[in-house]
Amino acid sequence: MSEDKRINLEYIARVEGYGQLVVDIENQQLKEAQFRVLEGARFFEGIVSGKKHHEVPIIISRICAICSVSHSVVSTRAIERAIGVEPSEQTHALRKLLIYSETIQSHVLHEYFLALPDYLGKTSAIDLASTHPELVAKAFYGKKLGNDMQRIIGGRAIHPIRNVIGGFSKFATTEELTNLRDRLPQLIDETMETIKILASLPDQPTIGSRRDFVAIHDPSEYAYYDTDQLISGHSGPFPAADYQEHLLEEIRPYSHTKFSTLKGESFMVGALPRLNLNHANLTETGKEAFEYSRLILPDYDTFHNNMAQLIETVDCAQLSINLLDRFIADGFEKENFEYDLHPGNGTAATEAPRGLLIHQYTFDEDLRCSYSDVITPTAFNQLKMETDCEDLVPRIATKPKEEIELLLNMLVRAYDPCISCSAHSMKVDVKFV
Amino acid sequence: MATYHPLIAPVPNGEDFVFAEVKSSKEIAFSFDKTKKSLKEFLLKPEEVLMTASFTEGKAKPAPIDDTMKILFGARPCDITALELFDQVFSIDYDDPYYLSHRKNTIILGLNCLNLCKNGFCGITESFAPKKGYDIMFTELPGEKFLVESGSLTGEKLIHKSMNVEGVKEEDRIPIIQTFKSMNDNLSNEKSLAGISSIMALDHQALWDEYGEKCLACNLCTSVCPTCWCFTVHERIAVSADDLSDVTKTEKYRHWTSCLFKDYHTVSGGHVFNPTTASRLEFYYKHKFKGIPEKFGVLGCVGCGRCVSACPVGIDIRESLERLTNVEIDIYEPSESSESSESSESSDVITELRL
Amino acid sequence: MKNKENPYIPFDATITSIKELNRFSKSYRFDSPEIRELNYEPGQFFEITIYGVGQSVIGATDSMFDEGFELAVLNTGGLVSSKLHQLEVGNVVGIRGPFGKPFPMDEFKGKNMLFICAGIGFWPVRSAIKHVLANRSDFGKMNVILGVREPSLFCYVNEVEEWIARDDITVQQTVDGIPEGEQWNGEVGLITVLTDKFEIDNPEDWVVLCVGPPVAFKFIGMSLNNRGFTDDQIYVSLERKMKCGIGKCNNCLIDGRVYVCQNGAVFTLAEVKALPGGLD
Amino acid sequence: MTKPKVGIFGLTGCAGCQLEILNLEEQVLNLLALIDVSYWRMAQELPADPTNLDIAFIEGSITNEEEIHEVKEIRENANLVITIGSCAGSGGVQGMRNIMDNDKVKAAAYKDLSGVRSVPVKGVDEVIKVDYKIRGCPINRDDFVSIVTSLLLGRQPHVWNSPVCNECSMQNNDCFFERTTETPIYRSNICLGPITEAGCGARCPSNGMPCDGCRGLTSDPHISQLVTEARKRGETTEKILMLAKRYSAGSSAVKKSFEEMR
Repeated sequence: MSEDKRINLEYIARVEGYGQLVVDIENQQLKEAQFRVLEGARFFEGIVSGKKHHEVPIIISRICAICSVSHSVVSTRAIERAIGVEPSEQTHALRKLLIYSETIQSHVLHEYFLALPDYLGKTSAIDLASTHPELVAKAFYGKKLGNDMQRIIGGRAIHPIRNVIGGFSKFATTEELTNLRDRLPQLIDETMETIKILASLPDQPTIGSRRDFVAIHDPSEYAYYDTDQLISGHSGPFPAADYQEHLLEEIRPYSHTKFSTLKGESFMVGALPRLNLNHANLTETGKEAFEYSRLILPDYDTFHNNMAQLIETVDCAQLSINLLDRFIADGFEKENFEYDLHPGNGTAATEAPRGLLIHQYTFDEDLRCSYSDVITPTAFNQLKMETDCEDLVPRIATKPKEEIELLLNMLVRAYDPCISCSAHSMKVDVKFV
Repeated sequence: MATYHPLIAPVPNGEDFVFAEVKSSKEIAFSFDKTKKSLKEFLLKPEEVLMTASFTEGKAKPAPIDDTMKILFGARPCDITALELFDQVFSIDYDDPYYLSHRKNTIILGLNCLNLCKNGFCGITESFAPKKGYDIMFTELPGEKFLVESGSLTGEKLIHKSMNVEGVKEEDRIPIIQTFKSMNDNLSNEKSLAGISSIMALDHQALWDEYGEKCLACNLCTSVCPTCWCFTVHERIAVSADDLSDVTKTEKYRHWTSCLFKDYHTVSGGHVFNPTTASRLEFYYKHKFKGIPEKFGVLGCVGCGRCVSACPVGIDIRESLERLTNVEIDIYEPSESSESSESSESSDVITELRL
Repeated sequence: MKNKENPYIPFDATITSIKELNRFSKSYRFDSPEIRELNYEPGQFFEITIYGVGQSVIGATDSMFDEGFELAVLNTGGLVSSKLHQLEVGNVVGIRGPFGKPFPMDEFKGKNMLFICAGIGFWPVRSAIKHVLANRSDFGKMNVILGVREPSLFCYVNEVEEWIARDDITVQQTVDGIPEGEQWNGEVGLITVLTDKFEIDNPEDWVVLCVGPPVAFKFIGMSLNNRGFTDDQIYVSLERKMKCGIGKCNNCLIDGRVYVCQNGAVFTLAEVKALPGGLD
Repeated sequence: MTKPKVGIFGLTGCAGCQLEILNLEEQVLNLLALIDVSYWRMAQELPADPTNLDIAFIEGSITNEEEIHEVKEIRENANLVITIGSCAGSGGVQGMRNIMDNDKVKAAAYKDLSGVRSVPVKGVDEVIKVDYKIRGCPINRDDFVSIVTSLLLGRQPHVWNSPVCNECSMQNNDCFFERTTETPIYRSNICLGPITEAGCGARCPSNGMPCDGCRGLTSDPHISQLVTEARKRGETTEKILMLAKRYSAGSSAVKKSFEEMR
C-alpha cells in the first residue's frame, strides 16, 4: 500500500522562535524536506554597520535571548581581537562561568520542558507537571540556578550587562558567589538521576546516519569558550579564523537558503558533537555522568543530543563549582581598561548551548564596524536537519502519519533549534499551506 | 553599648565617599571630604512601606518599622544642621512615625570640618557649627586625639562609657576656633543670605529661563540634598515574581520624588501646574529660600555644595545665589595637601570608642 | 487627626450606596464606626484609598450627619477614579481625613450668601449650601448659581428642584451649550452670564463661595469685582496634587511656601491672587 | 474570579520577553492558577486556541506583511492587547534599519536579496490599537507580574512617570554625566537615564553601564537639554539621536517627539 503524505509541521512548538518543517513523502519515499524559518528578517549585520565598537555587543546579543550570553561573550571577544584588547585571565574565567551558567539554564529548559515530554508521552511541560512533578521541580531548580548565575555574574538573566569589551563592568559579591556555589551540588545529583531515567527508557527512536560534526577544541579542557581551533570528526582541526574557507556556504537549487557545509556535506554542531570531539577533557564528575548515560562514542545519533546535553549540564555545574571556589577564595582584581585601540579584523568562535557560534568583525579607523559576519548554530545545523530526514524517513515511512509527525518533531527538537537566532542569517521563503 | 549596634560610616566608593555599614574601623575613611549623598537616606528612606492591607478587605495596618539602633559616624556639620529642619518637618502638626523612629534609633556622631570642602559654602549659610542635632561631635586635634562634645544624654553616656577622656586643655581648642573663625571671616562676615527670602519674591524669570534651557530635570540635585524631603505616596499590589501565591496583598509606600519632575506637578485629569523646567526650578529655589525660612525659621540650604558636584550639566547654586543676592561666593577647590592627612593614626582613638 | 498615632493609615469604610450623578460621575455613601465619629466641616476634604490602587483627594459633598458621609467622584480615567467607578455596594475603601481648612461658616453668620458652582465645583459647595439650609436663620439672603457644560451634566437635580421650590433661596442655572438631542429652556452661556447681571444692593453684606476650575476664578472674579465685590469676600477652593494631606510631602505647595492641604484648600480670592501661580 | 483566557504571541524578535515570563520559574505554575493560557507557541504543543481571548500579549515587532495580517487577527480575537518589550512597543533594535540606509543594511546581511520580503519595522501600535505596553528590552518579570495581577484585579497598572535617574539616584551609582574623566573603552559617554522612563530599577547604571533607553521616553523628556550636554562632550547630534532611537525607531510617536525637539 502506498500513500502520499505531505507533513507540514508548521510552528514546531516548543522550540524558541517559529519554524516550519515541510516533508513530502511519496510512495514511502522522501521527496523533499525543507526546514524553514517563519520569522521576519532582522538584518543584524546591517544594523551594526557603522556602530562604535562598544555598541555592537549590546545590539548583537538581541539576536537571541536564550543564547544572549554566548552572543555577548563571542562578540566582545571578536571585537577585542579586532581592536587590540587582550583582557585578563580573570575576565576569561568569568566569561566561562557565564557560558556555563547559560548552558545549564538552556540545557535544563530544553531537556525538561521541550524534549522529555516527548519521551514520556506528554504534550507539554504543563502536562508533565501533573504526572511527573518531581521532574518539573528538578527543571525549575536547575533553570533558576542557571538564571541566578547569569544574573549574579552578568547582571541580568537575559542580555547580560556586565560583560563588556576588556572585562567586566561590575563584580559579584562573595556572599552572592557562595550562595551559587552551595546550590550547585544538588543540580549535579538531580541531573545524574535524570540521566539514569533517560538511559533506561525503552524503545527510543534512532536514526541511522554517519554524518560529520564540528566543535571548538582546546587540548587542555572541554571547550565551551573561545578557542583558536575548530575540529571536525572526520577531518581534524583547523584554525577558527579560517572558518569561511572550511565551512562553506552554498546555495542549493531547491531553496533560497544558504547552507553551511563541510567539504560539501552536512554536519552537526551542538552538545553531541562536543561530546564526541572533546569527551576526553570532561571533568571527573562529567565522566561519571557519561558512564551513566550508556552512550558509546563516536555517537552519530541526533536523538542522543538530548543525553549529551544532560552530561554537559553536570560537567558545566562541576566547572562552575571549580571557578566559584576560586573566586570565593581569591576575590576579584580590578580590571585594567587602558588600551590603545586600533582598527582591524577579529574572529571568535564559542559554543552556544546549541552549538558552534562564530562572530567576525572589522572596525575602521573611527572604530566603527565596517564588516560583520555572524553564523549561528541553527544556521549550521539547518542542512543537517534536512539530511537527517533523508536518513530517518525511509526507516519510518510505513508508520501512521501521526507517528511520523511525532518522530520528525522529536528529531527537530533534538537539535534544540533556536529560530530567533537563525532568522537573521537565513533567507525566508514562506509558503503557507 | 556601641559594640552591639550596626555602625554606618563613610567608606570610599570610586572617587567618592558614601555612608555604608562597616564591620571594622579599618574600613572607615576618616579623611573624607564629605559623602556624596547626605545622611538623609537613613532617616527618610528612599523607599519605605507605610502600610499593608488586603486588596479586597482593607484592614490596613502600619508596616513594621525597622527600629534597630544604629550608629552613624561621620555626619558633617552641614548634615547635622539639616537635621534641625527635618526634625521640625516630621513633627510639626503631625508626627511622622517612620522618620521619628529612625531618628530616635540613630545615634549621630558628628565630625567637625577643619577644612573647607569642595564646592561647600557653609560659611554663607552659617551651617558649619550646629549647636544641636548630634549625640557626639568629634573634632580632630593634633596628636591623634579628638575633642568630643556631647549633644545629648545618649552622647554623654556613650562618652563616659566607651572612651578614655582626659580634660580638654585650652590650647586644644585653638585650631578649631581658628578654623571656625576663618570660615566666618572669609565667608559670612560681609556675605550673608539675610534678606534672601524677600529677594526670592521678586521676578527672576530670566535666570529661571536660562537654567531651564540647561536642566535635564534628572533630580540628582534633589536626591543628594540634605534638605530636600519631597516624597510621593503610591499603592501597589505587593506581589513579586518570586511569590505569586497571594495576589491581594497590597502596600501603601512612599518614595523620594523631585519637584523637577512633571509628574510632581500633575493633578488628576492631567493639568500640569508648573509645565516648564524653568518654573520648576523657580519653585525649587523659592521653597528653599523663601518657603522653608518662613515656615521653619531656617534656610532650606546648608551650603554643602553636593548639588553642585552632582549636577550633570553644571548648574551651580552658588552662581545662582550670587546672581540673586549680588553676594559673591568664593569657590573653593581643595588642593591635595589641604585634605586631612591623618587617617590610619587616628583610628586608634576610634578603636577605643569600640565602634 | 492630630493625635492619631500614624497619620498615614486610613480607616476602612464600606460603600453603602452608589448613585449615578451623570454619565461621568457617581456619588458614594460610606459607613463604618469611624465615620459615625467623624467631625468635619464644609470645604474640608478626605483622602480616599482604594487598596492596592491609589489614593485620591475628594472634598466632602454633604454636611455633617445630614444624610451620612458622602463623596462624589468624576471618572477622569485616572488610576483611582476609574477603579472607584467599578466598585460596588459592600466594597471596602480606606479613608483618611478630614484635612484642610473649612469655609469659615461661623464668620459668615448674618451675611448674605452667594454660591457659585462651576461644573463639579458644585459638590464641595453643596456641603456649605446644606450647612446654610440647616441653619437657615443664621444667614441672610441665599443665592445659588450653577453652571455646567451641557444640560445632561447637572447633578443632584431633584435636590436642586426642591431648593428652587423654596422661597428663601434663589437658584439660577446655565449651560455652556446644548448638544444635539438634549433639551434645555434655561440660560445658555458661561457662568459669568449669570454673575454679570447679579443684582446686589450692599456688596459688603455678601460673601461669595465659588468653586470650579482655577481658570474660571479669573473670569468669575472679574465679573464679581464689576458687581462691587472685593476679592476678600470671595472664597474659593484650590485643587493641587496632594499625597500626604498633612503638609509633609510638599506636592501641593504653591510658590514654594503655601501648602494647599494645610493652608487651604479654602482661600479668599485675594489670597490666591497674591500667590504667584495661584490661578494657574 | 473566572480565569481570564490569555494568549501569548511572538512576532519578530529574540524571544527574550517570552523567556522572561518562563523565568518566573516555579511561579509559572502559580501564574497558571490565575490565568488560562490558551495560546502560547513557545511553551505549548498544538492544538492551541487563539480566539476569544481576554488578554493577548504580543512580543516582537512587525517586519513583514504576514505579521501585519497576524496582529490584526489578534486584535479581533482579544479584549485587551498588551505589548511586551521594546520590539512590540516601538520596533526594537531591528527597527534601526528604518533610520539607516536600508539597502546597505540589507546588503550587509544577505548577498542575494531576492527572497527577502520585508516592510519597514513597526511597533504593534502602528498597526492596531494597543491597550498597554510593558516596557524594556527585555521586560522584567516583576513588571510583568505586577501588570498581570493588576489586570486580574481590575486595576490600572502603575506608571512611574519619572526618569531612570529617579531610581538610579536612590542607589549609590556614579552618574555617568557627572564624571569629567575619560570615558572607558567599553561604553558610551552618553547616558539616556534622564529621558528614559523609570521602572527597571536603574538596571544598567547599577551594573556599571549607562542607560541606553530600552524602556522608551518618559512623558516629559528633556531631549534638547540632553543633546546640548552630549554635544559638549564631543558627540554629534546625529549620533545622539541614533543612540536615543536604538530601541524605538519603529515608533512614529517617538519620531514625532524627536522632530518636535528640533
